[in-house]
Amino acid sequence: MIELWVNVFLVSLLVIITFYIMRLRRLIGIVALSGAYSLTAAAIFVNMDAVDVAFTEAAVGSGISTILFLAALRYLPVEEAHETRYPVWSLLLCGIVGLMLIIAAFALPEFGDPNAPAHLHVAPRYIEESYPLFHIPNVVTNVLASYRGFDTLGETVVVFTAGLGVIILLTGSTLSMRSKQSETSSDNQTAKSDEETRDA
Amino acid sequence: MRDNPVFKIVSKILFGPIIIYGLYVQFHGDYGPGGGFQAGVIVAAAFILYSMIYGLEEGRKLMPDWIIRLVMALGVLVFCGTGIASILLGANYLDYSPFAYKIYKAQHLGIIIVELGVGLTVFAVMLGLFNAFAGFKPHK
Amino acid sequence: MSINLIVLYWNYIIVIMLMMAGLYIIISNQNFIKKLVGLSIFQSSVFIFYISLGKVSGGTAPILTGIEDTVYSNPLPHVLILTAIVVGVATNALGLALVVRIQEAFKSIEEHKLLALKKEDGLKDIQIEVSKEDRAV
Amino acid sequence: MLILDNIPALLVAIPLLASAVVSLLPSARIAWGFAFITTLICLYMAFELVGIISSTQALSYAFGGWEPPWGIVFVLDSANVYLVLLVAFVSVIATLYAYTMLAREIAVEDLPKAYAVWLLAIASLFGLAMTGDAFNLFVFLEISALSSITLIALGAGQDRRALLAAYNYLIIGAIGATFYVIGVGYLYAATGSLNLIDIIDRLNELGTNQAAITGLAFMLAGIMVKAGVFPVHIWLPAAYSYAPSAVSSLLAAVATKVAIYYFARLLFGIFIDITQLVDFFLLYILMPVSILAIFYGTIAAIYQSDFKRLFALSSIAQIGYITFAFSLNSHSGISAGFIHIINHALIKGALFMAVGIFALGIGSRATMSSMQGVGRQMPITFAGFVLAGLALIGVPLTAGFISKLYLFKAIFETGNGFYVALIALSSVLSVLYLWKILEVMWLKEPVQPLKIDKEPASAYLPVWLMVGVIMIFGVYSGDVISSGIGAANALIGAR
Repeated sequence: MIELWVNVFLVSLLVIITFYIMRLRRLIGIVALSGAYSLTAAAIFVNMDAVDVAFTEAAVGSGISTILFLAALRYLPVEEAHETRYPVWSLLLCGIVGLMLIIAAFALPEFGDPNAPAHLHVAPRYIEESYPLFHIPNVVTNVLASYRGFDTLGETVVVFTAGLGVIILLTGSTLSMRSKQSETSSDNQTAKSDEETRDA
Repeated sequence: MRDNPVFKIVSKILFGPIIIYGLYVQFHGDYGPGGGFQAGVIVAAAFILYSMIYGLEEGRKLMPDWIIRLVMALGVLVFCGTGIASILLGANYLDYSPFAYKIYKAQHLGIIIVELGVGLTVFAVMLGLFNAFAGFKPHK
Repeated sequence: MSINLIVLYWNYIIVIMLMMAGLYIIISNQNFIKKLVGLSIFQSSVFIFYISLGKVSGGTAPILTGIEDTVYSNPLPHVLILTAIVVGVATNALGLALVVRIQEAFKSIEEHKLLALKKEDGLKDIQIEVSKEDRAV
Repeated sequence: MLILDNIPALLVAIPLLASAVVSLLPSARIAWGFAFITTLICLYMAFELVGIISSTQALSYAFGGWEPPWGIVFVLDSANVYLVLLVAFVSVIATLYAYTMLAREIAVEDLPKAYAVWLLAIASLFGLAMTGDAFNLFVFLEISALSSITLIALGAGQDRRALLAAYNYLIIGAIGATFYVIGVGYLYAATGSLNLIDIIDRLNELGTNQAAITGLAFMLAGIMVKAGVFPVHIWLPAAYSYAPSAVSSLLAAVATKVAIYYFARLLFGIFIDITQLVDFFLLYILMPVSILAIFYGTIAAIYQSDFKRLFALSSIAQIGYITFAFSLNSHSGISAGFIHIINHALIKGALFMAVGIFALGIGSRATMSSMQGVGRQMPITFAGFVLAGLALIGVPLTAGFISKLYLFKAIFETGNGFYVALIALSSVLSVLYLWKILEVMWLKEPVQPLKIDKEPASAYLPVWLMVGVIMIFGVYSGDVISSGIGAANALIGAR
């Protein structure tokens, strides 16, 4: 029962943090709060037995991610302009999507229900086989590296892609060769047509 | 702030233990929470701390960019190569069972190798990301 | 619907609301950094949703204790979210790199200002300016 | 056979390994050679795979040796094996094209890394086409998104608006991917499985509920973003028009097509099985939206003066044709859609490549004003461009005609002549923008001398290879048609 109350407290904390992220204008504060959001989420993960996830969220989400944001903020304006575009439409869209999800959520198994389909189909085998087959007590490691090892390969590749991408974008010379700008002349029409489809 | 001796000394003292802790997380991931990602991030954090206190140039001397790029690719090669090794040993891609005679030993070995691959790539990429952002020179 | 039902689904409802708050920040806010922060809120909330799905009441973390009849929470959502967290930070890092470059190239990271630039055809002026400086250097 | 048995895994693993190696190479030329050989190997493996599937019909490859609901599988049937072949073929041609083109638009020092990212993009497309696991698909979606974004952003060396296009793609793509993940979560909660085939069995066993349907709807919505389906296409025109030309041709040819295939697979493989809502969705949502897409894309293209953006807008219309064919919800509709996926990939790839060469020739963006008379100055490329353009509007003896023919056939089967009129009208409209281009390029006098001595053969050769295939498929269309019918069999057979 205490778990449930801790959860309610932490989730409410998230709501407060989100509220302040929406209101704040100073980017550094927003980034700090976003780190706090991740850390609170990590606490929620611990409370819901996902220790590995909590560890990762604390290290990656609130650690590295925040450091990268701060490093990037050095080159950026201090404050945001605090302008919103189509606030009513976005609110409507989010409201509809959220309502759909909430209605469908009532068809989900109850929170913590041990007889939910998710706990009865695939997952039991992972836990049962963990010791006889692997001699490894951490079930998450087994699933991550063996049963779903291909996903993990994929995510290593995602990290690799992002690393390569950021290195090309920030330290490469391609983006600095803009001196050879192509479109100084004869391009009135492009600019005009951009007005029509201003989605870039 | 960088010249503050407290920071310098504390970061020097912390550097080793952080890396050891990272290695612990890497290789103890089978028994407790942890694994390649977490370990990679923690080890990268040690180097990032060093760069933050001593300056990016010093950090780059400790871990030059070409090593970072090498390790980044090495991790992917290790992980991907493990799968190819499985195929060469006659099993499906990323099937660790032919790596040893006993199934649990084979699985354990495979898991350690691929976690190492993950750890290498994550470490190098995280450090590379920090270096790229911190060392970025905007066009004037 | 009874109060009991709401209490049991409380977690889901709040988490969905947080997701939508994140989505709202992404769509309506004009600042590129704030959009990225909104994205990470959106994604983190989805992660919490997944972990809620994996929770078994009375269960413990899926690390075998050796004690019989222990109930473990479902490890599969944990694995999926480990992947998703790393994917999320990779996306954020690439987005940040783009934002830094956008600031350098356009001197602004506010979407409405960039759109206004385009509208007044100001985009081209800056471009010529930049290329002149380039030649000077 | 060691290799033959493992082709599905190797198709992804070899480009990944190669990309890790390529990222370390010092020379751009060696990096290109490495990448090109990798794509050739992939093409060879894709041909082998077609051979295997034509004899065994279907194939399931379990990663790590873990059988389906527990592990991750790649599933191949007569629907996606042709898609794999298409991706492999287009990537060979596009890599060939990149030799000249990418080197002009990206700094030499960055080229090895750019080729590494290029290979990652190709590997992710193979993975997307083959995976049978709902979450694994998300991982490949993200590899594909991040690598495409990097490549698009590299267009900023030419035009800084590429940065905005890439950022927009990142944000919209991430929203789409997160929607997809939410959907997978609901579906997982309702069924306990992530394997697409197992999910159907579980739903039949447990009964369908609101959560499963919502989950599928969110998955579809997420995929639609990636596929560039009309109301959520907004990232597409800018991304394709500011990317480097080699990148535009690769992405426009195959990246959206793979997502559309997966869209069809979710729709006809799972969704249709579990709920009546799907008929409603096809008839009242997908069909009107597709028609809107066709007209929006075509009309916007007519008023567009930037060539790359024009063809990107026309892509939206062409994707509209594909989803329209799907929305007919019949065997012939699905096969028409698949035939158009293949033909349009080739046609649009050739067109983007040709536009890239024109832009190279005049040294600036290809627009209506800058392209005056360029057709006369670059006749070889222009001839290929014209043939591809004719195929786009569906002139007989080209592959585009076969697409339109089967689309009309599918519509006639449903007995609604009104749609025939609409599609015919849109084809006539697309003649307008093509005519506008041809008029400017051929009938007007050249305004400026070319910036290059002659058309680079390594750039127009790929265009002509594509055009050659388009013409061959226009005359000997048997293979394409049978692949379309096979795809429809595989998808409806999965019902």
